[in-house]
Amino acid sequence: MTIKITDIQFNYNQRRVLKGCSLIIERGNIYGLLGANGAGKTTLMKIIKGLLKPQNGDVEIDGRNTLAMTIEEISQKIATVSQDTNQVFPFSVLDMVTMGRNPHIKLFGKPIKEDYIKAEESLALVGGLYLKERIFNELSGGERQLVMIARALAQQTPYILFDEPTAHLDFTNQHVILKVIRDVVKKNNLGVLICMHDPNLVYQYCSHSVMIHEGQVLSKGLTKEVFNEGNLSYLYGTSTKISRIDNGLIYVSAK
Amino acid sequence: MTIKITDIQFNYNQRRVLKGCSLIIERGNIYGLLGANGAGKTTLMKIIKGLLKPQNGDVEIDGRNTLAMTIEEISQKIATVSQDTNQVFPFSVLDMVTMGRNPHIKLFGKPIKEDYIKAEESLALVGGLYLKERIFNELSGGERQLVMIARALAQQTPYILFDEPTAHLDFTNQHVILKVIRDVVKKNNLGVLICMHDPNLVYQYCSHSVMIHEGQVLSKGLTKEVFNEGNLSYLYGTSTKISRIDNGLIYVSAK
Amino acid sequence: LGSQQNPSDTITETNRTVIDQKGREVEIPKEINSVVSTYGPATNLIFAVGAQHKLVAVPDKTHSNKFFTSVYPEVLKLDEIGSRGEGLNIEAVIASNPDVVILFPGNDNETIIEQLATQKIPAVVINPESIEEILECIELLGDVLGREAQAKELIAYYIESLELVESRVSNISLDQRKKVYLAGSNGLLSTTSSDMYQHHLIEQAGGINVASSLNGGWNQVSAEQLIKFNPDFITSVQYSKGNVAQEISDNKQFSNIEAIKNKQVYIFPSNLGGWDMPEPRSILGILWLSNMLYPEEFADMDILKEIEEFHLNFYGKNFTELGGILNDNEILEKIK
Amino acid sequence: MKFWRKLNSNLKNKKSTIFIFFIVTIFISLFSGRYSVKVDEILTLFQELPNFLLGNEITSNQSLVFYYIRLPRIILALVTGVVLGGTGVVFQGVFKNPLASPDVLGVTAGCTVGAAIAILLPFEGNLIIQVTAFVFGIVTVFITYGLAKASKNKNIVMLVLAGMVVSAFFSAMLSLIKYMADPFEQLPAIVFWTMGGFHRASWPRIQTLLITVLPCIIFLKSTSWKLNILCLGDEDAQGLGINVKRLRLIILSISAFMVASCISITGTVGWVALVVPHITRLYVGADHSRLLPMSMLVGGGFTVLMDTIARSLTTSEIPISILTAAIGAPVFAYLLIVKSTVEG
Amino acid sequence: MKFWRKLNSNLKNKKSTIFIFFIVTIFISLFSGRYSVKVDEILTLFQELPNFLLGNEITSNQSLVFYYIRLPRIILALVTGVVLGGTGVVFQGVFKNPLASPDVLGVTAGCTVGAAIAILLPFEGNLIIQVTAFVFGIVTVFITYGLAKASKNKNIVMLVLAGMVVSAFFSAMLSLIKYMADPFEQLPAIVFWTMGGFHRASWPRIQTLLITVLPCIIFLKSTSWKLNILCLGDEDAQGLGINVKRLRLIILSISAFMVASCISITGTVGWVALVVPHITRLYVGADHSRLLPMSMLVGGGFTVLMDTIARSLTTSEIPISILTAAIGAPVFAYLLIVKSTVEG
Ligand SMILES: Nc1ncnc2c1ncn2[C@@H]1O[C@H](COP(=O)(O)OP(=O)(O)OP(=O)(O)O)[C@@H](O)[C@H]1O
Ligand SMILES: Nc1ncnc2c1ncn2[C@@H]1O[C@H](COP(=O)(O)OP(=O)(O)OP(=O)(O)O)[C@@H](O)[C@H]1O
Ligand SMILES: [Mg+2]
Ligand SMILES: [Mg+2]
Repeated sequence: MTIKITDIQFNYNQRRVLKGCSLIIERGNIYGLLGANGAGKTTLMKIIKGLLKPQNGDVEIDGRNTLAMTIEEISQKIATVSQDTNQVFPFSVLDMVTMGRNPHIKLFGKPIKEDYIKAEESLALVGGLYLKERIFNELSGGERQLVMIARALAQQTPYILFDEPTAHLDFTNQHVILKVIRDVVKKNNLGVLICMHDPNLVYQYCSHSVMIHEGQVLSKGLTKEVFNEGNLSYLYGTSTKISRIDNGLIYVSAK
Repeated sequence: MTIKITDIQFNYNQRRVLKGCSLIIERGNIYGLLGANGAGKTTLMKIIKGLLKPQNGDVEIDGRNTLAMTIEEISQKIATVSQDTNQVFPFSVLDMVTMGRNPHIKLFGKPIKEDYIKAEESLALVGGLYLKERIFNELSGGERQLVMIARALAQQTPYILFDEPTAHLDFTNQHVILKVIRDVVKKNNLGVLICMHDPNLVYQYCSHSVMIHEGQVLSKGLTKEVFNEGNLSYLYGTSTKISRIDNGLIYVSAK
Repeated sequence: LGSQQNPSDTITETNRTVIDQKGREVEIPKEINSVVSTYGPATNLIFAVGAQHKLVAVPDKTHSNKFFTSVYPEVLKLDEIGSRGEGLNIEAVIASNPDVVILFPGNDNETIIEQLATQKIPAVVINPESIEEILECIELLGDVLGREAQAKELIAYYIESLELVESRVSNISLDQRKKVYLAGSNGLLSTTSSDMYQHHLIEQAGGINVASSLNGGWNQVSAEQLIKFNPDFITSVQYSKGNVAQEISDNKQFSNIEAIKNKQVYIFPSNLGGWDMPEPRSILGILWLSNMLYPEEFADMDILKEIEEFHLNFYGKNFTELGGILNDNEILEKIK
Repeated sequence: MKFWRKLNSNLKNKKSTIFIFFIVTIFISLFSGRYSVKVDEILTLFQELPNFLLGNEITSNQSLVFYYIRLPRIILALVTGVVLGGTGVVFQGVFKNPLASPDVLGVTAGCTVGAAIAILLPFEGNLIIQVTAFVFGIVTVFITYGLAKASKNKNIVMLVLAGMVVSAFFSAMLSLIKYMADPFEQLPAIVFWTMGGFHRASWPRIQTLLITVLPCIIFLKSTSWKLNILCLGDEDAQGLGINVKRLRLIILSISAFMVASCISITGTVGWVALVVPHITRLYVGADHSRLLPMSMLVGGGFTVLMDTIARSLTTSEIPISILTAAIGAPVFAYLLIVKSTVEG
Repeated sequence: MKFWRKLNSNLKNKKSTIFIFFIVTIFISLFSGRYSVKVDEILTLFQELPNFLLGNEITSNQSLVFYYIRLPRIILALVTGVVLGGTGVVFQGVFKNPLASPDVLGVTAGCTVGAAIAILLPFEGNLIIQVTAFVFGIVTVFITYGLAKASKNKNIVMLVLAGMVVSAFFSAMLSLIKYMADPFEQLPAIVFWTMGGFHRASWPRIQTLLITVLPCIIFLKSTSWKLNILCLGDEDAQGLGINVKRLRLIILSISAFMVASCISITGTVGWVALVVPHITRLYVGADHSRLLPMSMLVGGGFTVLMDTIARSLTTSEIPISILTAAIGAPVFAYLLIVKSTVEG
């Protein structure tokens, strides 16, 4: 039960972005995806999801090549939270979250009561139930991000890809969300890939880490093992310093 | 030489957001703006900038009420970097940054060579000069954010408001940008307000802090003074722990 | 008569003035040897006064007009220089070097007049929209084109025929008059308003236009309205695009209409141009319609002979010789 | 829960209002017309109903008018209104453009050219016009799609631009045909055809129309919730398991098919597809699972009402496009001023 | 630097190509027409030039045709093309909508109704038609603005919707007027007027047109860079010091004014304002400081070329709208397929 990504190469027109990335996402684990701006993290996630077709390499979900899967099938396996949200027609938050139920609704169907209940549950999980009657377009940036996370949870897939899910969340919400993710991973045995820029959060919540540098996987493995000053300094191109804090956490700072 | 914000009250239709906020932004200082999601940080910034009209209260820039100032005049005083970027016509990055020069260009004018040079300088400052010929819409999220910061710098105003400028930046770029901001503040005696969710970064780079809680200013003052576990716990509604790190930094974590 | 082609530009003559149908005083050369017609009705009137050989340019669609080409095949050699509907090619008009241009009413003719004036070409505006105006126009063109004799003859024929019809029809009391429905160019459900020439034509012929309360151009009526009109006589214009016969036979709800019950449904002649239009031959349309409505009153008249003579007199050839057919009972046959 | 009940009842009210409007309109329409069928003659109509249904001879003039003229016409107006109201919503949603309407893909331009060509042909008969118009309408949509596909950029804006090209071309063709048409016989027929109206209604036509269009209406209505997701943007929708390109192609093609089916009988009926969706959206909001069926009802009711006025108010028929715009526009303006907060 | 030089030279090449197209077109146009003025007669034309300028009598037939018929017409076509090409860019940019054109605010519908009313009036004269058309065009824009202002939502979509309402209403008015017009004299005049063309050119008209339109063209061109910022969206643009509402109002009003000035003489000239900007954008890119002037040149050259064909190809006159669409569409299609990567 894994997503297996093998030797992905990708260019936008002439621009080479990924030069052969391989990666395995096993259920039950949370993978932190780290890399500089423009390293290709978002691109990699879009490829896994089937939104972009790589020039070379394969993605297999539970043993099936995504090329052989329909969009519907992929959406039953993988949910995504993308880096930016766009404004749309004035849908309510609950409507928005309920759209996450789409993979479970037939072409000629509509959400039934159960779907609305699932949507409300997800919203409650991220602590956004109080937003449900609001118009999505009229939320603050952080609130919107909570809603999009709730939508991905409502999709009830074995795998979820989060692209900077905590970027606009406040201090508490960052931890709330990451804990929620940790819990559902445990409870439902999910496989999760989270792209984050804050190494401290990755250290705290992700069992595994993947570092992408110049289109290639710099290192991957247990977070505890790959997190060292050498790797991080190389990854970000600045010398970094890891301070150990008493409660078992670390703090990464620039020297 | 200050921006003086007095007793701002603001509602979106029926929703009360700001219930009387007062604040002074003095040139030469960097103010960190902290608050939970939906606290009203973005709203406050839009009010300062004149994009929203408060139901009550005043904003004075260098002694003049913004209501009495034209949009052109305000734009010569305040530059902003907003929370989200939107895709537009396929402009090049340099074109995009050069648009920051608009307050210095007459109605029937066009950017002259000097403006392009200024734009390139700003782009170089944030380390994004290599992007200048790229199409803005085809950048990664972090790259776009760098460009928007460069545009605000190119505007050459005495005050700048940054709304989560580092949300999508990688570890290095966060520090690069905050250092650049620190440098230009010092060099050009600017007044800067930065909204950030990472208390550690606020502690490291902002001389002053403003905490907004439920539409009111919870506390403001020198960062060193207002940053205590009590304030932060109250602000974010979780008990937080401040660990002091050997190089004079702190690390704020959730208990 | 007047068919002599002089190299006119070398002759210096004194000019004369005529008053056109817009009431403008126009200075034209004393003798006119080349004329441009700018729309169909003008060509028709030029033919009616027998001045077709003076034409040097004609409006669009003249070459495809069977009547014009049969009467005067040389018309095919003349340039078509635009139309009322799509505009005139003013340079082409100038290039044909006319002594006078016969112009349509409305449609910016002011601009055209101005432009022609810069080139020193006079323009005469005509407006033949009613019987009086047609007669007036025949006189005007007879004068302008030096064909007064034929113009007078035509006018006389008109007046004579109208009087004849009038005298016969006046015997019939108002409640005995036939209710006529004229189906227009869009098929059975389009009809003439009281503003149109066709309405007056029906009245001249002694009929009652059931749609006389309408205004404007061709009006569309609903099927219900047609049943309510309940006309005694239906005639469809020659150039109708609806298939009136089929429309009637397809719709059983029309079967109770008097005209259809009594098989009084006819196509308005002729195949060489609709005589219901405001044009010189419309007098034949009036004669035909009155004949059809009140055959007893016109028992002494041989309508076909009348038509043959008219064409021979004014166009030089018999109606049948030109390819004309008088299709009386075509619709009747198609229905049964 | 309280809020939901309130919102629901509010929505139910709005739905009922629209539904009542729809029913009342049809009822009024049945008993209006130049040939007066009074309400107390309903009994006669009922007595003749079996005759009508069995195809037996009908004798009374009232029943003839009612069953053979008025009824098919009302149905035609109804179906056309439903189709235009529904497809208008679809096009505005899918293209995320308030100016989009089925015309965007060139259906109308294509149909009109088809009809004009058929009118030029030496064969006579309305059937040929209808069939040719329909075929051309569909072919135009294919050309638009082909053109968009041939362009390197797969953006939906390309589809709009391709539609613009094709519409331009076909409308030039129409002008050309008009230019070459015989001014007495063909031109008025072409102009008249383009004007649009419901007078060409007849039972055989209604039958084919219903057979082709009804399944499409049901199809559209059942996919209405999915339309919401299509509006989120391509990537997001695909992430939620919508095969965007395929669904868009299907929905747009079916919409174009419906429109072509209708206007190949009625000619162009202006403004309904553009204005009715906006009116309805201002009233019931943007959720397509609600908006689409409501816009269909409003469209149907509106068109029937306009046609009733068109055929009853004066002796002559008022062209339908005059009424749809002259009456639709002020209603729209009113809603725009009063309700404008709902719209994006 | 190398890249810039390359990009610049590339752009310069494109600019030169457009400029050469523009000049060559005008030259060809000057020496085409049914009345042949051969190139070797240029000498005569030059000799007569002082006479023409001083208002003296001109004797040679060639010069008469050249100076009084052909020249004013070419200038009218040129100015109209420039105006439509330029304002098309403005409307598409300001509304961020590829389907937007000056029609969005109702100018065209207003002008047409104005012209139709003037034709119905008992007074004669083209001046009255022109003035009434112009006044109605401008009034329509005001009504649209007023309606948008009356709606609570200040979104730019509201302006589009308001324009839709007003256009619908005015086009219904037009149909109504046509419906009531005298079928022999007024109706053809109205239909003819709406068709559009450059045959109404005369020196006095050209003078007023140039006096009103030239300053506007210069104004638009000088604000072209600011248009870029207007396209960023309201908040962003305001942050950069653009008074969005005011600038938008001014630019749109001036554009509407220019369009009304032109089409109150020419009647509606279809597709140019819609298609030329897209063609030009595919060629030179989206930067308005480049796009706007280039689109003006392409528009002017295109219209002159089409009009040359319209008046020279056959002895009769081909309606301009046929040519703009029939020739513009394939060019557009070609660019769409070949160059589509540039467009957003
Ligand atoms: N549509 C596009 N066309 C061309 N190049 C693109 C496009 N999208 C992204 N790129 C480029 O591809 C590279 C990788 O982009 P990607 O968005 O995957 O980066 P990322 O790792 O997610 O960065 P960030 O941390 O800033 O989000 C970047 O250099 C970016 O400029
Ligand atoms: N356009 C709007 N209409 C109605 N309510 C709004 C609108 N924009 C924001 N709000 C609400 O106002 C409150 C403050 O929003 P604001 O965007 O200022 O928050 P913020 O402090 O910037 O939050 P974040 O950290 O998530 O960016 C939130 O509750 C939000 O839902
Ligand atoms: Mg990214
Ligand atoms: Mg915010």
